[in-house]
Amino acid sequence: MDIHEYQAKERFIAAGIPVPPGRIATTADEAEAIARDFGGPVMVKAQVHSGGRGKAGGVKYAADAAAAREHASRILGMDIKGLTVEKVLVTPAEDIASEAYVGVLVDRKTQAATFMVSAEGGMDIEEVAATNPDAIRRLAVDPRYGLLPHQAYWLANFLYEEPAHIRQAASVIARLYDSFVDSGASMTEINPLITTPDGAVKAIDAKMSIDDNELFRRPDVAAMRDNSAEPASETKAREASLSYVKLDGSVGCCVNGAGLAMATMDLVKYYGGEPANFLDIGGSSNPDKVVAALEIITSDPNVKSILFNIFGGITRCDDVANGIVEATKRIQIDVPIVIRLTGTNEELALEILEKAGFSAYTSMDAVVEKAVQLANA
Amino acid sequence: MDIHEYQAKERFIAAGIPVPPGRIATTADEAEAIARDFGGPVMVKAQVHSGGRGKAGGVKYAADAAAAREHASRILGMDIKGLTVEKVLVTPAEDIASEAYVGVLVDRKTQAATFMVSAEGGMDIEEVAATNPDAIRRLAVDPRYGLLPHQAYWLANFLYEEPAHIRQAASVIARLYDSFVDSGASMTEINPLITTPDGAVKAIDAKMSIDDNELFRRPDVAAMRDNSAEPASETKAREASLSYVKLDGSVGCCVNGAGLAMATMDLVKYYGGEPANFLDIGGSSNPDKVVAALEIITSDPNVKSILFNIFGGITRCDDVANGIVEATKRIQIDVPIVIRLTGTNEELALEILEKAGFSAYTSMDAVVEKAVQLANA
Amino acid sequence: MSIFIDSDTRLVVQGITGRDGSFHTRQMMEYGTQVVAGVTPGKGGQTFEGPGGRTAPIFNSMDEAVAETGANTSVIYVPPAFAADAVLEAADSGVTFVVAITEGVPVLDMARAHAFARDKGVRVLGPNCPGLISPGKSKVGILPAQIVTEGPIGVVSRSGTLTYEAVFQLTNVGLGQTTCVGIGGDPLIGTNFIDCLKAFQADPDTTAVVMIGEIGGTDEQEAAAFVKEHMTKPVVGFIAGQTAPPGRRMGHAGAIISGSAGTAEEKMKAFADNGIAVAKRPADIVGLIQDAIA
Amino acid sequence: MSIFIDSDTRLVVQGITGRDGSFHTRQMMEYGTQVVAGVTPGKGGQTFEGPGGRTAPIFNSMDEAVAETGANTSVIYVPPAFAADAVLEAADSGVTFVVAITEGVPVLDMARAHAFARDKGVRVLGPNCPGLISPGKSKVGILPAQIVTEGPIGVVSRSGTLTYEAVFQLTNVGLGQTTCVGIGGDPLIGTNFIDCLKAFQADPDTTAVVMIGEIGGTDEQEAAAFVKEHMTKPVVGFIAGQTAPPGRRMGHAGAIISGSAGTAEEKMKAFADNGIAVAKRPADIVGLIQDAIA
Repeated sequence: MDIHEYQAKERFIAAGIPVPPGRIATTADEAEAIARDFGGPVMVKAQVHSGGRGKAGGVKYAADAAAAREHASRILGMDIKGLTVEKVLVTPAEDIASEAYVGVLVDRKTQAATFMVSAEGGMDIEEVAATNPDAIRRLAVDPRYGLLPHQAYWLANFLYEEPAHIRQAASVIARLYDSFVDSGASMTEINPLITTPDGAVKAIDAKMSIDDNELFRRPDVAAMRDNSAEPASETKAREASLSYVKLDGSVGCCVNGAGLAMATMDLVKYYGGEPANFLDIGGSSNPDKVVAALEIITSDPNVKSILFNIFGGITRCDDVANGIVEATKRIQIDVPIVIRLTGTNEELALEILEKAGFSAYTSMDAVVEKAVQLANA
Repeated sequence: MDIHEYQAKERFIAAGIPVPPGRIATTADEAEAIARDFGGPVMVKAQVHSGGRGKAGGVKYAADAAAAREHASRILGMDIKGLTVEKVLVTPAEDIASEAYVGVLVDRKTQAATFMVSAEGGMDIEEVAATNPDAIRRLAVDPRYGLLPHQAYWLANFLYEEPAHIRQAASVIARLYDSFVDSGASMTEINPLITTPDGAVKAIDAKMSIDDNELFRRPDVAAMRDNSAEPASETKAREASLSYVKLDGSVGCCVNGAGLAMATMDLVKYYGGEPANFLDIGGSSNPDKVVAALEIITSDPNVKSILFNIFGGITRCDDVANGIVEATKRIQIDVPIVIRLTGTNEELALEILEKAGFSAYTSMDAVVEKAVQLANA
Repeated sequence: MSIFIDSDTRLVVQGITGRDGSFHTRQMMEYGTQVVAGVTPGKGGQTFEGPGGRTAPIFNSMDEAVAETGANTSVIYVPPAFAADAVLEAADSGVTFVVAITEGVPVLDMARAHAFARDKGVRVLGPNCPGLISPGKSKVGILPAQIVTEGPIGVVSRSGTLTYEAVFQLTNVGLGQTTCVGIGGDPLIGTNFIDCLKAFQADPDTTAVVMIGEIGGTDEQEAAAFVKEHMTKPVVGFIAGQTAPPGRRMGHAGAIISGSAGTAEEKMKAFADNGIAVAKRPADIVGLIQDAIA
Repeated sequence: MSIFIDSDTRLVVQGITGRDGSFHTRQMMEYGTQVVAGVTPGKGGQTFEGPGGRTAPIFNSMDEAVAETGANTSVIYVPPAFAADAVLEAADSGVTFVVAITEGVPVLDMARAHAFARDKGVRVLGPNCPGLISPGKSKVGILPAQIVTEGPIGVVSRSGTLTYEAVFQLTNVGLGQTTCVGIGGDPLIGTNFIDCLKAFQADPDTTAVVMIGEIGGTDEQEAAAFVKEHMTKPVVGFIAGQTAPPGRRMGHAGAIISGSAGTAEEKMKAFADNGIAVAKRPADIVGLIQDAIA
């Protein structure tokens, strides 16, 4: 789960990381009032779960309150990569002497929370990694010991020359690790971490993604979820415990298992179609889940055909068949459905479907080819 | 630093360990009022830093408030192993179905916080270890991982048969470890951990010693120090950063280094004397420390002679000599002082002492023999 | 032969009385796996009743289960909040192989549990994996037994149902398997492709290997380099997620493209560059394997 | 020869600019120890000016100090609040031997630091120890150099000044030392009696060993058993604290009698039972050593 910049900053402040003050506005009036309170020039920053806010015009410098109002009125309601901006963060504009990058993420290779720091801040770290890998220092945090003080210092020492900067940055790094762990994060970054002309070190941007698996025991973090920051269909899928990602194609996909779901999308493409979504109904086979899945898929107006690809293991084919039949009773489905079922209770499922007037395939290639053909018709 | 039972219980309660309620009384009136508040029978327990309170008559069952008053009036002011009882804890008497022992201490051999648990509660664990070692289960907590849930369960499983008891005890054990670490303790124990007839598991006694080296960063724990619970001379020594333990003999000892100080005491005994104290003035050689040391030693009326044994290393002999001369100016010393100084700046020291009318030895045996002779004269 | 499990596997089921645990214990018993014990705290002393009169004693702790039954392998079906603790307990109990089926385990919990298992020299498979099956010998986990058959092919995969698909197609043409291993879709897993490839290379009965990867991370690239350097047996590869958009998590916590290295394209290129035959779709795997062992 | 340090020891001083650190660095330089670097965060780039024109570069971190100077040993004089962190940093830096002089380090901090050093394969001496000296070769710590001289006796002790006493008496009768080691008075120490005895037994130049123990714990008993089982060289022992009352801490955090095992009597008995000649008072050590090597 992604959280907004302002929410990540709240986590940072709680961990003792120096962050300039900031307040959230949902209207231009509010933005103006906040800017007036702060007094000097401010930044007006769109709060959306998307990179590239700056390039999209979602981050603006405002010399005074009137300018803040103007920028806010333009940014609020703006569409950034399909997401509507509902909130802006208004925060005093800082004098910047230098910009660095500090990030932590759970790294597959080291099997640990791993820091990346670079004196080349303000840029995409992936780009730095690609063009100038020596500009990045990495450290895997041994989960048995946590981040040790000398390690924080070692990272900070890579960013700055000045002892006072190094000391402050080491403290930021240690606290960022605490915040990462306390938040149940999978990724967090400060980009940029700035120095000001008077020698202070501050985090002026903040990003954090939470490990969804941590939410059950962190109600305060879970409460940060902003449903307006994702398509309604994804909210609905999440609430039904479905893994769903909306895409732009016309073939709706309903599959059990993430790998098989991806392979199914790929096969749609292979046969000349475009998948409308990724959707994994998961291992268990509650018919209600199938109903929810069909509701979500059919609410996408681009969908021209729907394909089921179920390999029964834990998932029982008859449950899926019952779900399909149930869904077609409850909701109006105007597009053709093609079904492939194999594995556990396959015969039972075919019987149920046949009774309800559906026919079913047993080969994955055949069903995908058919679904593409129907969508492209 | 030892803390009182009621203070250890406060730490336990903060960690979530079930402890019956209790309040502190410093007068019999207060004890009676508290017992009346609780309503039923209570225990009246002397709060002193000493084992064997029970045997000394410092722990009593009171059937009602009047009995509580009576017991409190007898216990308050009582002398237990040289310590005067200033406070009693009044706490409801519990129905006890079984008694177990749970303790943690820093163990030299495993180099880790180490649990000892036994279903034979209410006894001295050293005695259980000596007579029935199989009745104790031990677990060294790997400092890299802390106490793991299954380890707490494993310990609890050794104490009880009933799943509900095991579950509660595992929770107590996990919380006791947290309390141990959070308090900077070197030892803590619950003896006994009881079960009640209705199936609850509770800590009805509590002991905790704090690692003195942790106090600088735990002001809340440091504030638990009770100066009335130790001889005034030891408080004074601590405040002067001297290691001092009062003993019963007549030869006052002032030594640099703990090992040499013990060896000096042993040599006093070897030559037929009895040491009046252990006193280590430590590595640094501030003359003020020597003055404080002499003040403490001479305040003991048993002291008949004073012996200095200084092996100069970091300690500079001239500093010690200056301290001795300074002290004899500031305070009236009625007993003879014999001095052995060797090592760093020895010549300088001998000069200073000679000028002030002292003579000094260079052999440890000679000085000890002389001090004993003077004390026994 | 086979890898990781065989007919000497003596299994203890952690969470044996739960919904999933009891269901799959029955399935494993049915297949012939030696399920020697179950663990559910508070239910020690009870007996698990399996199909065909098979039973297994239930213990309060792994410690007791291993001491009493000589179990050497455990499988974990406990809920996500307790799964990492179950791995720690298993790694501390004396078993040498731990299969963690549970999905949804907090990743930082697993970082710690994996470190502990490494310290103890215990192999962990998963979490969030379907387990493994050595056809005709033993099945540990949730892989459907009816789709496998004995034979010379090793299968290793990050995905569950996609593995079934591939194995099913192999079985349909008579290509049986030594062992089918699902290594799991989480970012931090205990046994990776290379561990499995190494084991398959060392297993005399395995003649060729199917490796099924997906987007996210660079495990497949490292596995490809390993294949080139250390494997003499042919390997056929498939990667799921060619159409996945970057930055979005595709079901598995590990299946997210961040940076160009994690794309299907890069992984397929790494396969091809290192002598691994690349299947464009699952249906191509069988043909490529047949070519390889022809 | 000698143990743990010799003329190849390349020392970095952690906390070199502090009061104790700078004083003892001068002493060590004077004795001829190769002090190749110092570390004080924030003072990197400065130079430590020692006696006789000797200097050492100062670095911000151990990492840099070791990389730049090839140091293989460190000594720690930083205040107690930071000493365990200094051990962690040293153990992570590439040196193989860390001598922690600092007294007053929280014990649980050291439990963690010792575990880390073990994981890294780094030997720690101390904390709360006077360090060690190999006469004529190198001195690391605070032992006064003027009381030692080269010769065949190994000395190991839990105490500081008591060691000086014993060493001084040996030197006075012309019995020089290979190495004098103070292992420290804390409950959790990195190098214990047995580690030192093992090293002395292996050192061809050491012909006899003096072991000075004190009340508390059972390290002396275990050392005695080790002597009986593994040592061919004679060992003379002394125990301080025969008159110490039980339950009271005698200065050293480790010097507290809890239970009968920790008493001086028990320890002296263990010595005698295992073939260690027991000195009743420090002055007896010399005679016993002379008898042993006669």
